[in-house]
Amino acid sequence: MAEILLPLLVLCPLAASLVVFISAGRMGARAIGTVACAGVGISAVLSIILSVMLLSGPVAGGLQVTLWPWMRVAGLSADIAFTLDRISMVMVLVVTIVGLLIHVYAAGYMRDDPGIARFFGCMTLFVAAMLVLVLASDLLCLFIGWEGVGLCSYLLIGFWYDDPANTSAARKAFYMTRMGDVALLCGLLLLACATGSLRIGSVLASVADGRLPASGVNVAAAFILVGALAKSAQIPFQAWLPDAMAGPTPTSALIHAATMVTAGVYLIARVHDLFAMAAPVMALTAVLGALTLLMGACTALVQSDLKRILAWSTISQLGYMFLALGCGVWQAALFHLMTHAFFKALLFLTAGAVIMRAGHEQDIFRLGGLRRAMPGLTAAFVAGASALAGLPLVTAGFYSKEMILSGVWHVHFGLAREWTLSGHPLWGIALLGAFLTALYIFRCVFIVFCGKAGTRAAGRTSRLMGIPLVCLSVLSLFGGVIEMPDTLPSLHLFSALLDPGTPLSHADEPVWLVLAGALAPLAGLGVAWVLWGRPSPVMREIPGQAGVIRPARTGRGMDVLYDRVFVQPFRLLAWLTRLDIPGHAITGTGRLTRAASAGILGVRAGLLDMLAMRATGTARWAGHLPGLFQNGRVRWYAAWIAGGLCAGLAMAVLS
Amino acid sequence: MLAFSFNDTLLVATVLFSIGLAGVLVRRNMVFMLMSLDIMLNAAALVFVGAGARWHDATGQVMFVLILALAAVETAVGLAIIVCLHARGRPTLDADTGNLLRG
Amino acid sequence: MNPLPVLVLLPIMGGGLAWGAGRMWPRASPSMRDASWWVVLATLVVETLVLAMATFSHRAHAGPWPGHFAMPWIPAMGIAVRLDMDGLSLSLIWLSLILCFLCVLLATRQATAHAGAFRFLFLATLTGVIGTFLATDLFVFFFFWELMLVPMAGLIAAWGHEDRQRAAMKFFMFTQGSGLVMLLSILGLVITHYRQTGVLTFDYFTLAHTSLSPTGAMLLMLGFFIAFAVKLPVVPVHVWLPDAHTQAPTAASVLLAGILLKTGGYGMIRFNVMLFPDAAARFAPIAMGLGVAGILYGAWLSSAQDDVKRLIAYSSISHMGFVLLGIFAGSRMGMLGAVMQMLAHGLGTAALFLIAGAIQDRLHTRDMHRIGGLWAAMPRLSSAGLFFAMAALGMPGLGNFTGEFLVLLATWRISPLLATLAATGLVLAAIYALRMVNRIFLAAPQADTRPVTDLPSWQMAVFACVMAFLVLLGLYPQPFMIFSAPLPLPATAMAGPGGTTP
Amino acid sequence: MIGHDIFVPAPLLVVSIGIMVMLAATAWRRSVGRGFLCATGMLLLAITVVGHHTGKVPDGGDSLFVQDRWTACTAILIMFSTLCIMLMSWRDAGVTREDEYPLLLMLGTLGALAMVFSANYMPFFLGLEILGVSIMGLVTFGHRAVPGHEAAMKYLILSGVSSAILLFGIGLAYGVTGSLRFMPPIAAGAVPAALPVAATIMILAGMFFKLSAVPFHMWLPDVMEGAPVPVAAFVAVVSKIAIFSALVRYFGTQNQPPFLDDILCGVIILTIMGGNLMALRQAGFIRLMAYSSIAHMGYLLIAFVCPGRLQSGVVSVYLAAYTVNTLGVFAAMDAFAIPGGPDGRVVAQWKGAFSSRPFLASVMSLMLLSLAGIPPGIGFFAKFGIAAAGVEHQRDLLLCFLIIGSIIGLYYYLNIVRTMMAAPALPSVKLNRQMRPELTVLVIVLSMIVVIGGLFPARAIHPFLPPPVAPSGTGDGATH
Repeated sequence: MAEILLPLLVLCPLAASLVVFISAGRMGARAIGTVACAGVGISAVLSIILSVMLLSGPVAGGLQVTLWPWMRVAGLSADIAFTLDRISMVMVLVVTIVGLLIHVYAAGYMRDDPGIARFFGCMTLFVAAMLVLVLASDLLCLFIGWEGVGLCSYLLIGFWYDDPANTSAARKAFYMTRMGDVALLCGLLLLACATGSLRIGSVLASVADGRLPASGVNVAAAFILVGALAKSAQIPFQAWLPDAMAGPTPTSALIHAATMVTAGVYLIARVHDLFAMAAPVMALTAVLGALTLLMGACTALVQSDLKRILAWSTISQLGYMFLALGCGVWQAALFHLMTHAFFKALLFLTAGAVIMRAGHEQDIFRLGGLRRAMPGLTAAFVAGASALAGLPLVTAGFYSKEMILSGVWHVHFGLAREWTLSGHPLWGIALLGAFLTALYIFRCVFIVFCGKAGTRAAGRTSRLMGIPLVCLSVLSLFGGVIEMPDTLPSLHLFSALLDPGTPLSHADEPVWLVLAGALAPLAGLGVAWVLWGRPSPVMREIPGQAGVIRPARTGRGMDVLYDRVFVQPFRLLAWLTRLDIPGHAITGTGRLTRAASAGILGVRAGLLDMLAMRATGTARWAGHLPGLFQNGRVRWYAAWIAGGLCAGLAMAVLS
Repeated sequence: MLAFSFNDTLLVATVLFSIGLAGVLVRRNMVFMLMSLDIMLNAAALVFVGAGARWHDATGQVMFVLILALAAVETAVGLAIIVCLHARGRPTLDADTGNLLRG
Repeated sequence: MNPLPVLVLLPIMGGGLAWGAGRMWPRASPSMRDASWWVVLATLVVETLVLAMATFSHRAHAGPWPGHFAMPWIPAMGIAVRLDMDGLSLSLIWLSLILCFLCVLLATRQATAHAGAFRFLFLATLTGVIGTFLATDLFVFFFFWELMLVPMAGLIAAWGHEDRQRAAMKFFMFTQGSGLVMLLSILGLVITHYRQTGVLTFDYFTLAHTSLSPTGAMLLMLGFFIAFAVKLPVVPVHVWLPDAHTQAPTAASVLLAGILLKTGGYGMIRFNVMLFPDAAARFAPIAMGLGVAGILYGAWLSSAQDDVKRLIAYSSISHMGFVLLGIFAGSRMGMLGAVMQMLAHGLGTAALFLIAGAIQDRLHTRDMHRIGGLWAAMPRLSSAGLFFAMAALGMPGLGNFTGEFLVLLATWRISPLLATLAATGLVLAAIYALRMVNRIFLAAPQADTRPVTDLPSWQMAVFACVMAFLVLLGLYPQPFMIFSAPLPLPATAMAGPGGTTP
Repeated sequence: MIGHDIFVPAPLLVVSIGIMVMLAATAWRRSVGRGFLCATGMLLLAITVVGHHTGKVPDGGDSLFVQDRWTACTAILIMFSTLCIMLMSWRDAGVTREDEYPLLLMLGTLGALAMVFSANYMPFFLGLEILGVSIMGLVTFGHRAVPGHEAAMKYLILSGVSSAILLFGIGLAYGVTGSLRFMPPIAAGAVPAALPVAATIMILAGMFFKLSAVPFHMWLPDVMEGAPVPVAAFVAVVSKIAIFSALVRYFGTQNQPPFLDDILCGVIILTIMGGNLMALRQAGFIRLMAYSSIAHMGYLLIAFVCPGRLQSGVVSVYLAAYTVNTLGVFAAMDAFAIPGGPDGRVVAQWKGAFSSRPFLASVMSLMLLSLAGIPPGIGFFAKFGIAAAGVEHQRDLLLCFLIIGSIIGLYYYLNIVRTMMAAPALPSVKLNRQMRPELTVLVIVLSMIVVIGGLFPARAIHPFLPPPVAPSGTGDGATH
């Protein structure tokens, strides 16, 4: 039974995509919407059925289906094979359910766009590719999904191709993810050379029994890490995600929040045994995750575009997941991935609705005071924001973040013989990140929804777009209960589901740890209220120029205090993030290669001209060669004959 | 027995030959070139006569007569061509002027 | 009746008929297909039937490989028309036939002047190519190798675009000159064999086990390598390719890119690696270095082009770099990767050239600045172009990726550094492919473009078949790999070193 | 020394009798047509009797003439070429009403045949001179008077000088060996060693002048440009075949004397490079063909310096290929000439020939491709043979120059094909004037030979595969 359902799971969105592409002009917008939602809907239902079968069936193993042998050559055996075990079940559920909701929303959002057929074709193709990525039990088959999602993200970011900025953003996204893909490919090559086959099970088994030397393991893990970093827009490769906001909002929600960017996290979670044996790479992952977390939060703090704030917040939340992976608590990372998918999708969809209603205005300073105009959207946005900030007890975000914080606290990296890096400094950064997250998301909430009225809001959000928002709000608020920290009633449903073997409960966890985790978001909320929320806010940023703050009004005590405590560091922070060292580095290298290629082409052209010039030179010289030899004078010819004779005689007689 | 050995005739013939060759190279007048051509042919004939004498063989003499005949043919055809050139608009006898065929 | 000589001679005879028909019934009206077109189509159909017969008939005969045919030609010099067919030559002939069908169906509009002569030269090239793939007598191979160039140069010189004369001349001089170097190698091999065994013969199998001194073997191998390197093309001697491809008419550039480049690869497999195995092994590092250089140089220059056809031409230099890498990687996997890459590249690049030709027919320009976005005006053509651009950049699940992955894996075994460098070539491939897509398909349409008609539905169906074939090649390559693997030299007649399979 | 029953090969006899008859007829009444008819009939008769001879074959080996398969092959080639040239010059010779033209042609052929059959210096030298003088006469024919005479004058003086050198060499050889046998002089007895060497060098110089090897090639372009097209073909083909066959006869099939080795290599390299480089810059079609024939002589000499199993077959194929190709080119050029219009002697006039005169253009390109050594034509197999002979002797230096030369050759041959393919200068109205019937037949026959020779060279080799047996019959000759 499962052998049929599993491939069907992937085939439905693929078939929907083909139908939509081939129909191109002939189907109406509504029909296209329904076909797409149907495709993804069927796969959602199938995934639920399969999950139930998996949970009720034998615990270990999971459903294994080999479709056909792909490459069977001496030295490599790779085939198209899907497995549904606990990790991929979680991902499949997230992808299909969130995907379905986003498709329903998009059916309403994109109804009047002429290119809707191309849009839904790419979206369903993306879901199919993501499912292939998640279900693949062969790393090479995973690579098909990996590049497939990259292609769909390129097509969707550059969806409105009239504006060259969109297409260049799409190309930039594809180039960066492609660099990561090449690194991942090199990792696969290394593993294939060492182990002969790319089945995940056999790779991990042969790595475990030492077929790969330690250095080999580190290099392979490093390659895979680089691939994941590029896909999830972490530190060196983060420039493409903010530009990716050029695509339609449902795309940003599905691809650049919920599913594609988390593919890197899923991959590392899938091969965590390999990473566990590569300690330095784990440490690197953790440090990079922490740095990205901090950098993402700070940059989001000074953004003025609503969707860019959410993009930077995605980068910072991914930083959390990488931090968790680095510290070995991959279950926490996956749990945070799930909850993040819910509330981030919610935030993006609501933002999309808000922007659509406010006449496509994306600058938060020009929106202002929409609380009264769209109460429903405000409620959804606040729900999402609180889940993102991780307000204690009431939101899912709190539980997943708490799980990560406790995991980070208990980790010890045995890097070199005597030098061990303990988890505490990373925990500190994570906590600061939580505070900053609350700060920037509530800044956005207060500026957009509270305060004096900005642009006039028109029209109503259609019912079709409303339903997904409601579902996502419920999920992001109550989705977290299935995994409680120990101090609260220790409920570990999720981690038990994921990995029944290793219990995650730390009995000796100090109580203040959970309290700190709960207080940080609240503190962030308070400070945000002080700075932006209350009627006479301290921070009055000039609309249009992000991060430029008007000087404090009068020298009165409280304002001077606030100014020195909050405004100065904020201004410093704004200046710092504008530096954007990695971004400049990447544009610098781009400019460098262009200059180099122009230089080399110039040299090549110069060479060719010089060659041509010399050729004409010799041609001219050869031109009057006949004058020298063939000048038509008989005596000259006779002289040549005599000369030839004498030369011959000389050579013969003398030699 | 023989007053001159083969080498001496060879020496004279070579000198004669180089005189003829020099004549062809130096003189510009076509008639003189024909004359020096004749000298070269006679030098060759002299070698044959000397060789014939050395080998006491009549072939040398036969070849000499043959070469005389050839020289006569050369000169006759040469003069005929010079006359035609003169008739067809190339008055001077200079070998180097009015070259149409070159390059 | 042995199918092999029929395979070789049928196209040129069909070509002659087409020329006659072209002169007898010149084109009645521009839209209606003229008589010579139908003759060409008939020839190709019959040729496919004969090839199918050759593929599936297992007749017992003397030859070591499935297909065999021998007829004395010049007994004085020990030359006989020996034609042998194994999996590799069979698959490449199938590729040639498919591409010819594509040309006949899709690229027929601009061959108006002297259509009969155009089709004669077109089929003559096919004869030359099939002869090259089948000949196992070194003289006959050299004969077809040189014969193949004349009609192709004629096609470029007579029906090409603005700068066709110079391009045809450069193409002819490069290939012909390197052919002469190969001639010396062939003769060197034959004469050394004659000195050792007293038998003057040009037969490939008997020559395969002349025992040569290391330097002798290397020299002869280099002679062959130069000729095939010019044809493949390998970087330093690739100068003729961009001009030839840009100036050739669509059908000719499809033939040139699709098949003629493969004769270089086929030659290297058959006459470098299988004839001089140890010399090839010693030469492998340099060859693989050249391969990687080709990949990077081709991709890099391709991303700096403004002319569509020139861009595609440079991209095929990059792809052929992978083939060179695979052939000299020394393992069976590398060889299979190279063969798969040749098949996939043949289909992909031929389709890209057809699309570029279609654009040039409609907009009379190849300059990407003046073409502008076509998605709005021609969605079908643009989607086909997008698909084949994806194939060109090596999207997994399509044919190119299978070839490239196997080649990279085989290279990784030899030297990880080379493989990583080659892999970075994939990033450059993405750059030129997407740059092309974003300049001529997904871009703002040019202001002044006149109304242009999209691909008719039957042409789109043909493109769809090619797409399906590429996906099949990408996702289920196993039967193709088994089918087109080059058979090792026959063990029986082989006293010398065995084939390449470790 | 001369036996009583004279041994004379039959063709020589037939041709001389024919010439006598023509001379007598001229005395009676002048008629060009009759001259051509008589000449053609005589040539056909000569070709049929080429194998026979009169008188008893002298065994002592000191006869004037020799008869074997090599002489048969070259004689047939010479007579076939003369027939073609007669066919070519049929129409315009009739116009000028000079019936000396066929007579001089026959005399030239007689001289060439004498050189081919000679085994003694005397008939060789006589043949050389008869050929020379008849060429001087032929060159002045045609409507371009002044250049014709200038060419004749140049040829006269230069061939005079070279004959003098040749005679001096023969004299020395006679002085050293005491006999006029047609073979390199070997020092016998008390003779200073330098003499036979000098003799051989001077004889070789005389021969190379006639073969137009580079240091002595200056006369060929001027003479061919001055002469009318058929005569240029005659000079380029018949005289070359005759002198080359004498050269092969002279040195026999064993290796050349050692001191000659580097001289020969030097000459060959100079000839190949000189011929090809000079041909690059030519605008005149005939001058270009002159230089290309110099280059081809260079390639032929490569085979000459590599005696061995392959040599005899290769040399005869190359000679046949060169003859047919050159005759084809000149025939097409002659057919292209329109009385009063462009006369096809300048390459520029051939611009756009593919559209204005497609048949002629395709024949010309076939001939040029075959000259360049490209498959469909017989030239391909000829060049292949040369390379095979070269490789057999590991003459690497010569082979490199063979390759460089043929690449350069490729360029200027294809340049002509390129100009023919270009758009025609004048509007491409198809000039459908009726081409002279006999020329059409000739051109078609020559193209058939080229293509069939190219596809089935075995046919071309087999009958013409006479091992050039050394005059004394001592040389082992080719094995089969």
